[in-house]
Amino acid sequence: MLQVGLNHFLFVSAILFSLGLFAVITRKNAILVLMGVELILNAANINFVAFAKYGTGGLHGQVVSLFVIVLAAAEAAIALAIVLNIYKLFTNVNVDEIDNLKE
Amino acid sequence: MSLFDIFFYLFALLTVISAFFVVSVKNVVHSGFYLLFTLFGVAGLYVLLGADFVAVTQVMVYIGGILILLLFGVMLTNKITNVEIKSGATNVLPAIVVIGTFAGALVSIITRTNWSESPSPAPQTTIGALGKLLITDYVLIFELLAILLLVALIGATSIARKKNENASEV
Amino acid sequence: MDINSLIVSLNLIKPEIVITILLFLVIAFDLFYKDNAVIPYITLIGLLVSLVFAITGLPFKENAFSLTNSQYGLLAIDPISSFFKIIVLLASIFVVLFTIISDEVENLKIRKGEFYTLISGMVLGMLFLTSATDFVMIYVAMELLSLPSYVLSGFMRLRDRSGEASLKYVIYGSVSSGIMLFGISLLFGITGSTNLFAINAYLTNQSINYLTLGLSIIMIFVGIGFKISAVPFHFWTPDVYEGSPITITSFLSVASKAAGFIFLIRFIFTGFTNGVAQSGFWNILPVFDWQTLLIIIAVSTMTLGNFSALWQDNLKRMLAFSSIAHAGYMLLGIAVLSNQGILAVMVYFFVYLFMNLGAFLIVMIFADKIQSENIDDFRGVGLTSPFLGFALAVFLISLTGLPPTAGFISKLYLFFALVDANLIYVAVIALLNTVVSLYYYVRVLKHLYLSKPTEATPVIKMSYSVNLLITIMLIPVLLFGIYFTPLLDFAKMCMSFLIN
Amino acid sequence: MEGFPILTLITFLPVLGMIFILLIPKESKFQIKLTSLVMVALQLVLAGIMMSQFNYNAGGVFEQSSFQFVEKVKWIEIPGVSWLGTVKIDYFLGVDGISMPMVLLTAFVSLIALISSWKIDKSVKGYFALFLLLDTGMMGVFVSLDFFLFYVFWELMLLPMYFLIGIWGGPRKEYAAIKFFIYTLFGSVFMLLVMIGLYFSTTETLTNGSKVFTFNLLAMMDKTNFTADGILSPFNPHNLRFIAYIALFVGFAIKIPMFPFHTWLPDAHVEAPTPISVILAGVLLKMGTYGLLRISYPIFPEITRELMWYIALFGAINIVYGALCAMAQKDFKKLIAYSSVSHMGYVLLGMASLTSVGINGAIFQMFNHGTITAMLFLIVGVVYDRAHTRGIEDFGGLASKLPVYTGFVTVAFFAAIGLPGMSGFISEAFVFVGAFSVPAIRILTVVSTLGIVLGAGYMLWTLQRIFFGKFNEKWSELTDLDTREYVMLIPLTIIIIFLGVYPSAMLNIMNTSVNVLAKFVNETSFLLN
Amino acid sequence: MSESLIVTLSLIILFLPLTGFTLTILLGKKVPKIYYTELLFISLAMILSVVIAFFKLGTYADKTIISSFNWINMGFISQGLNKYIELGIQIDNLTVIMLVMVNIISMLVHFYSIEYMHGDKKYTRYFAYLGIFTFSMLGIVLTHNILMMYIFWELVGLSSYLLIGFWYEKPSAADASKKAFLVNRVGDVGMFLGILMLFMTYGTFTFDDIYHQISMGVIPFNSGFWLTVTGILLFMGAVGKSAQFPLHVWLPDAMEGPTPVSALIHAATMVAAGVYLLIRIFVMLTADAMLVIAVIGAFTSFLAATIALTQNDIKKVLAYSTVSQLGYMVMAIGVGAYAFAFFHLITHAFFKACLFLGSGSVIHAMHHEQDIQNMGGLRKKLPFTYFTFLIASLTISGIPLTAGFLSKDGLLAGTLAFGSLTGHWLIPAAGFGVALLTAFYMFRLVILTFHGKPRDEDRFEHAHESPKLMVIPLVVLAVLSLFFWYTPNPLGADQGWFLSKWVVTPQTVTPEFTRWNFMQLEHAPKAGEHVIHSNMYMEAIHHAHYPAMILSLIMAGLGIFTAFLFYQWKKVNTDKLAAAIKPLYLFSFNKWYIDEFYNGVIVKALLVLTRVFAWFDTKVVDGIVNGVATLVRWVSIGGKYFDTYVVDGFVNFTAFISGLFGIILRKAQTGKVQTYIVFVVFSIIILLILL
Repeated sequence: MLQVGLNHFLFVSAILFSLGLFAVITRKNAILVLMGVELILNAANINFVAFAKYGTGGLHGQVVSLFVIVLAAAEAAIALAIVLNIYKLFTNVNVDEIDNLKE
Repeated sequence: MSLFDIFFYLFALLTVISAFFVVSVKNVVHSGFYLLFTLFGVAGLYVLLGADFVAVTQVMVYIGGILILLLFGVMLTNKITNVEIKSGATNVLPAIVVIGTFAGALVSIITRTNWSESPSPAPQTTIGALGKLLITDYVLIFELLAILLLVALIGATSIARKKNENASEV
Repeated sequence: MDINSLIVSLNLIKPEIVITILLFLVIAFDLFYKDNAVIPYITLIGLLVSLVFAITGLPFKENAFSLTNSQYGLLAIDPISSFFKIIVLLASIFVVLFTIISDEVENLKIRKGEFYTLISGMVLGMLFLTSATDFVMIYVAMELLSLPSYVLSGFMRLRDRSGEASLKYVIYGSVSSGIMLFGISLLFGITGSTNLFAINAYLTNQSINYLTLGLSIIMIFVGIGFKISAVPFHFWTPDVYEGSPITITSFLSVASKAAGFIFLIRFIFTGFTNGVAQSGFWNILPVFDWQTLLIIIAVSTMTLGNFSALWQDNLKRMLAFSSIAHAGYMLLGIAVLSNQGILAVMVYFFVYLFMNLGAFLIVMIFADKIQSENIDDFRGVGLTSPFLGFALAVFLISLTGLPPTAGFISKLYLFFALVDANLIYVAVIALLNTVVSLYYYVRVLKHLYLSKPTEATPVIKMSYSVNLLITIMLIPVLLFGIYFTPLLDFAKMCMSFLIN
Repeated sequence: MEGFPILTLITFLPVLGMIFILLIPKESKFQIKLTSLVMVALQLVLAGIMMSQFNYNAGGVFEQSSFQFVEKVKWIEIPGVSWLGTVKIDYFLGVDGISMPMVLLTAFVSLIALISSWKIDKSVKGYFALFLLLDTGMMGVFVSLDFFLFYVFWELMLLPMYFLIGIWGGPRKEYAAIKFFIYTLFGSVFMLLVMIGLYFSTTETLTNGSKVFTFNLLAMMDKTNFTADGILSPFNPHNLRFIAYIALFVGFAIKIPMFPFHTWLPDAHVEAPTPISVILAGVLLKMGTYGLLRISYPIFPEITRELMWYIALFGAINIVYGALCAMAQKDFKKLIAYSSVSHMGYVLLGMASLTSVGINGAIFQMFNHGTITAMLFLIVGVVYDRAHTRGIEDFGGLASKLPVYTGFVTVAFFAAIGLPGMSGFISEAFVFVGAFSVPAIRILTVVSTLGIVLGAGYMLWTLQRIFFGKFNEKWSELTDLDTREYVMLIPLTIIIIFLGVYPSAMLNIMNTSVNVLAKFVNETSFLLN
Repeated sequence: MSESLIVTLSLIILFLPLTGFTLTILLGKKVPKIYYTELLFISLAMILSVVIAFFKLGTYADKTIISSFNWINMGFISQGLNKYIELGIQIDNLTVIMLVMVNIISMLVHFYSIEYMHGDKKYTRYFAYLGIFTFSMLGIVLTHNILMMYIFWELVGLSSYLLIGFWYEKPSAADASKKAFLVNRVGDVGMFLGILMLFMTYGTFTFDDIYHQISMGVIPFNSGFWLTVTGILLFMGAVGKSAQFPLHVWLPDAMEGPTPVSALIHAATMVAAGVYLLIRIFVMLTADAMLVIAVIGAFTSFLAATIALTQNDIKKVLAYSTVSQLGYMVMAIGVGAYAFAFFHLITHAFFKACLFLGSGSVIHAMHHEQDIQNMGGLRKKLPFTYFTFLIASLTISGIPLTAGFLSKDGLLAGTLAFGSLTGHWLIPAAGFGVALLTAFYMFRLVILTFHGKPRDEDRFEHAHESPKLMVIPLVVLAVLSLFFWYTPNPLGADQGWFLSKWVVTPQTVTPEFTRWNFMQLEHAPKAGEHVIHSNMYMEAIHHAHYPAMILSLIMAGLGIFTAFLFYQWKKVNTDKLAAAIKPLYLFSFNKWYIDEFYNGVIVKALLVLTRVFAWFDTKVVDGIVNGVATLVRWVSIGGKYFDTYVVDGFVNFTAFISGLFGIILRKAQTGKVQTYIVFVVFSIIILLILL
């Protein structure tokens, strides 16, 4: 059981994913929400790399994770820009308070 | 329990615990720092998985880029004088219920699954192979990413720049 | 992958290359050329050229950028992808034209270059998405599509609603894509590949864990559902549609959705189908119950879309819900899991392109003039501006699906497929939904015509070119309602990839 | 006349007029009205020509060769592939004895309604354009022999009707218009489903011998054309024909309007402007029953027979219930509207008998109700134009002030009561004779005769309250009929009385076809047990 | 004169009044004198009908001339044969006699009306209505099939409606016309159902065909019971039109119409149409049906006679008398006295028309005063009127030398025979009782109106004999009420031409087991022989003849005597008598009572509850009609609410639910993106569970 295998990595990634999701859902600050997103992406990445090692996928998994890291950066940049814009408009970045658009 | 296992548990604990703090501490800046440890732990896991190049990229891009970006974001969205860079929580109860269920399902499914495993270990160094893959099989995506980054750059500047445009905008 | 096959592959993606060049041209013009008024026209030309290539590319039926030791690659250039490319490009062309007309974006003179750069980026992402057969490609293309759209939805950056829309969009979008990515990683773990063909081969031959596969598919579906705004992944849609500039809203409602749909079709057909029966029905691998999932999603999507639209006072928001409902109808076409169903989706999309964009265009013109999107402010506009009113009426009737408009034909083919597949009860639900939808579409007509125009009701006169544009959009809606042979022939031809 | 596309002409003439109208500037109101008038009048002339050329001995109903003025050209043809059969839709028009009276009725009532529209002053251009479009839709429904075409025309009417009620209607016009629209659309979506189901169950043999799915109504009536496994094919042991029949029936029943789907009618009538009420009651309601005869009966004969008791039951309910509701009304127009419900019940009852006499009576009643109710609504319009109220209690003793008007009212009312010598009597008598001769629905027929008394009750009571008794001085300014109103009412009166005295003029047209239909429904054994 | 000429002339007679009507109604406004054409046409029709009658009765007395054509093709009935509805006329002796009768009275009324209606603003329209009425009535007379009879049946209903409501400004007139039409409709529905039964069984409407088939043994549902039902259903038409209990209530009210109209329609012709119908269908009536008819007829005549006793409105008395006499005729049909029923129909037409026109003359003279209590002594002022009125009264009372004596006597003999043969003695008892009452109330009327001292001096002073145009018809009618037109023997009509040659009782065609046994023939009729009834019946009639004559004479005499005793010689104080038998009196005097009842004084109504008849008449009979109307109104109001709240409500409820659904959905759209994501994750779980 303690012998580390694929499942252990997947277990870590699952927890990371859940925590990321938790952050996205619960944190008010938009930047913390973004951090949650990063956690989710990292969880996925762990999976890819783990499967690359233990599974039949080979290096392709690592390639994917590389791409994901780059995409995460781009996404973070755009998201941050938007958050800054929000800050300019609303003088706060609390996601739950920005709900003018609704029924 | 081999050294590999010990390191795994080390990095795993580091990752999970700091991630837990990321989502739970009030202070946004503290969260950022905990995120640093999480990312670092993940990088460690990469190394354990034989993905040295990915680990390096993780450290450079994530820690060196994204995290800094996020911290800048924290600074910029709070007045400097504002000491309380804190963030409350919302939706906690539904989140615990929903995500608890979800995580349970995830974990149980993952552990029960018979993954397609192959005994062959990964090659010792991956940089060469990776590089080859990037410019052969994935060359299109590679180029596409370049364009994506360019577009993202333009997009980000477009939305975040200070300069005021035409006043007629509503 | 050697250089020869690379050149062959590049030859196959001419439309995408044209868009890439366009992207750089726009950036260059923006940087070095003072008068950025030409940029829209450059974009138009680029899109048109790309459209021409897309049309000439219709006969292609090949894999491009194949992986080493594999006949399959990142892209599959086939007629159906060309069809959706044409849809995307047509939509883009129209949206660019709208933007030229629109006061909203036109006022932001200085940022015109950025706008068109981002549009071009989106188009590029969509084009790649139409033919992507590898999850890596899919994911990257989707991000390429999403990132500019986040920015564009917040392009009116000094407007609260626009900013809010972009924030919601970006959070929702990145979470969705994160979940999807996690799903992809699980699928990768199960099958050891990100390529759809390889996944198919693996699923055909190996036994797999049903639950894990289901989980990964559902998680991937979150990403797709986000793009096509299918219930329950639609929540962003009304808020973002309402907040975004109307041109972007219309673009998202058609082009972005089209990209999502072709991805879904490919995912199911390439990944989970083992050939097509003579009757046109797909031999779905028994690893996952696609039909149930899709029917549940489709039915809830259209029902929710329609019922939510009932009480909307904001026209844009109403059209947002209406587009959700239409996504539901189209999902039904896929849920049939047969060639007939896909044909119906294609016909539907082609018609939807015109009628939905048309409706958005008129609403945009009205909203520009009235300075409101609230339905109550539209009282009697149909009477003071007869042509625009008439056009909106036709588009809305077509959206309802009444003959003799093309909207009827598209629904007709959908029901053909459903009845052919014996999904009668689904057809009944869909039809009842149509009745519900009538109510809110007609509600617009009611305000347009049945209410007396007040003093404040403007008389809107547009230039001939705008009227021409409207007419161009009206013609297919009316013509295909009466004589739909060409439309069907075209769609059927594009279906040929599924036959072999 | 061979080869002359008279049906196309009669159907699309109004559209042509609409195009002309759209080209006329909206200030030229008179020209617009004149154009419409000419078009609709031409339509009536064409209908007259058709009648003069009509072969009374050709049956029609299920065989193309005995339809008349047939036009059949390819409309849509999409060659098939392995998984998708050839899609072929014909532009297929034709009339037989069942549709010919309806064509006449449509042309005639349209003209009357157009004359009645002469006083419309608000958005003249839009009104007449929509009116003509509506006309085309109505005519198209009656001459189409292809289900697809039928459906297109059927839906084509909805929108003009919606606007005509909604823009030119009364105070609650919006409510009434949307109610009408939703109700009818609700019905027609079921029809659409049945249409598609039938399409996938019926094949037609092309000249080259290949079999393709078809929308051809006549092909659907031939048992040999059904596929082995179509969901609406009688050969399929799990077929859904029964459900399909119900669905189709609901679609038509809403239009009729049959209890309990009738509540849109009073609202629509009350709010609609007079000419539109005339069209609505005169022509639109007939589409429901026409559809039953044209589509439900010959395509689903076995279920028709199975359900005939229920059809008769609803007919009887309509008759009695409509009459009772009419009696309680205080609004003149609403009363007439409910009387329509009652009168359409006779049509249902007659149809349910499945006998030649009953169906003859039903079709004749459709025609007669068209003319009589048109007249009744015109009458309401006349008094409403002058007094701007329709409350029955508001009037009294008008007979002495408006003698000629009262005369016409009396004629119309007695026609509605079914007084011999007027057309309504013949059709009602036929309906009763037909229905009574069928043992299964005899009791219902006896119950329905209650309608005779009740009908007389509310009509005469109304007559008394409005026209008899002490003259209400409030209305001393009212004037008697003007020329335009004479022009509308006199032709109607003449037709009503002429057909009452010489009903064969109409009955002979339909007789052969009805015989064929009745025989077809009774003898075609679709039930394969 | 050939048969075809007779047919042609009959058609001309039929359409002359219609032409008059059309011309008058269309041109009435432009040419006020147009009504002369109507007068001209009706006179022409009268002359022609006399001519026809002369030739028909003289030359073709034994022949029935039928001429018909196919009117409507009804489509297949069976075996793929097209069925046609025929229209046609049937000219037999009854027809021509009726033609003459209708035309004569119609013409007289036309002329009478010239003066009577003088000055009315709807003068021309009045004549037009008379024209359409005459046309319709002639249609009933001439038809050879039951459907056509129904058609004209309804048309006379229409004319009656128009004429009763002629003075529609009077709410009472408008009410009465409506009531008449509706009550008639009720009867007509029964008749219509009967027609449906006939058509269903025989596939034809033509009398001869139907009777032929019945004689072949074809009967509805192969059951004698249903043949009876058919007969009774058809009889319902007669109940309505001939104002039989329980549908008699419209006729007294119908007196709101102009008096000449009452004479023509509500006394002489239209109301007799019911009897005419019974005569036409006589041969298919079963024993049971006949018994029902007889009982209803007898009861009606008694009921009406008792009411007539106390009425003070001259027209009301006559109206109830009409009801009573119609009951006689119906009763006569019921007991099988076919010939006498018809005979009485004809004689009644003349004398009742005479009475009505006479009353019209009185009313005219008295300036529209109708209450006999305000009259008296008019004999001197109105000699001609008095004289003719007296003759007619004698006729109705059944005094020898009048035609009424002949017909009534025969009729009563029939009932007596019937009673003796079947044991239903109540029927003759009612018949003779009514004879007594009739004589009494008629002479009460005569005495109160013409004899004694004037009670309203003022009006009396101004009263004067009516103009010639009004008096001459009276005289003509009075003369026509005398015996010599029908038979040379003033004491028995049996041997007269009317009964022996013209009116011949036809042989019933009903299956034997449904007949009275006394109607069973002993032998088959030979050609040309009029075998009416069995010997048993003939004997019974024969035996009944003299007792009936004597008894009826006694009754009539007693009645007249009593009337004189009461009113002329005032030997009995009528007031005291009325007080003495107050319950019975009030009973009869119910008119008052209705008004009070409707004014809400139900308590008073309860006080006289014991008076069964009045109660029965006003509350049950009339009350049923009114009550049914009320009930119907309640039901219809209920229907309206049902419609508004339930049916419509259901639809609106559906809409409401849809709306609610929409609102719930809106709740989910919170605007908070994080909530959205919760939903997303939640749905993933749900989908996972579902799959």
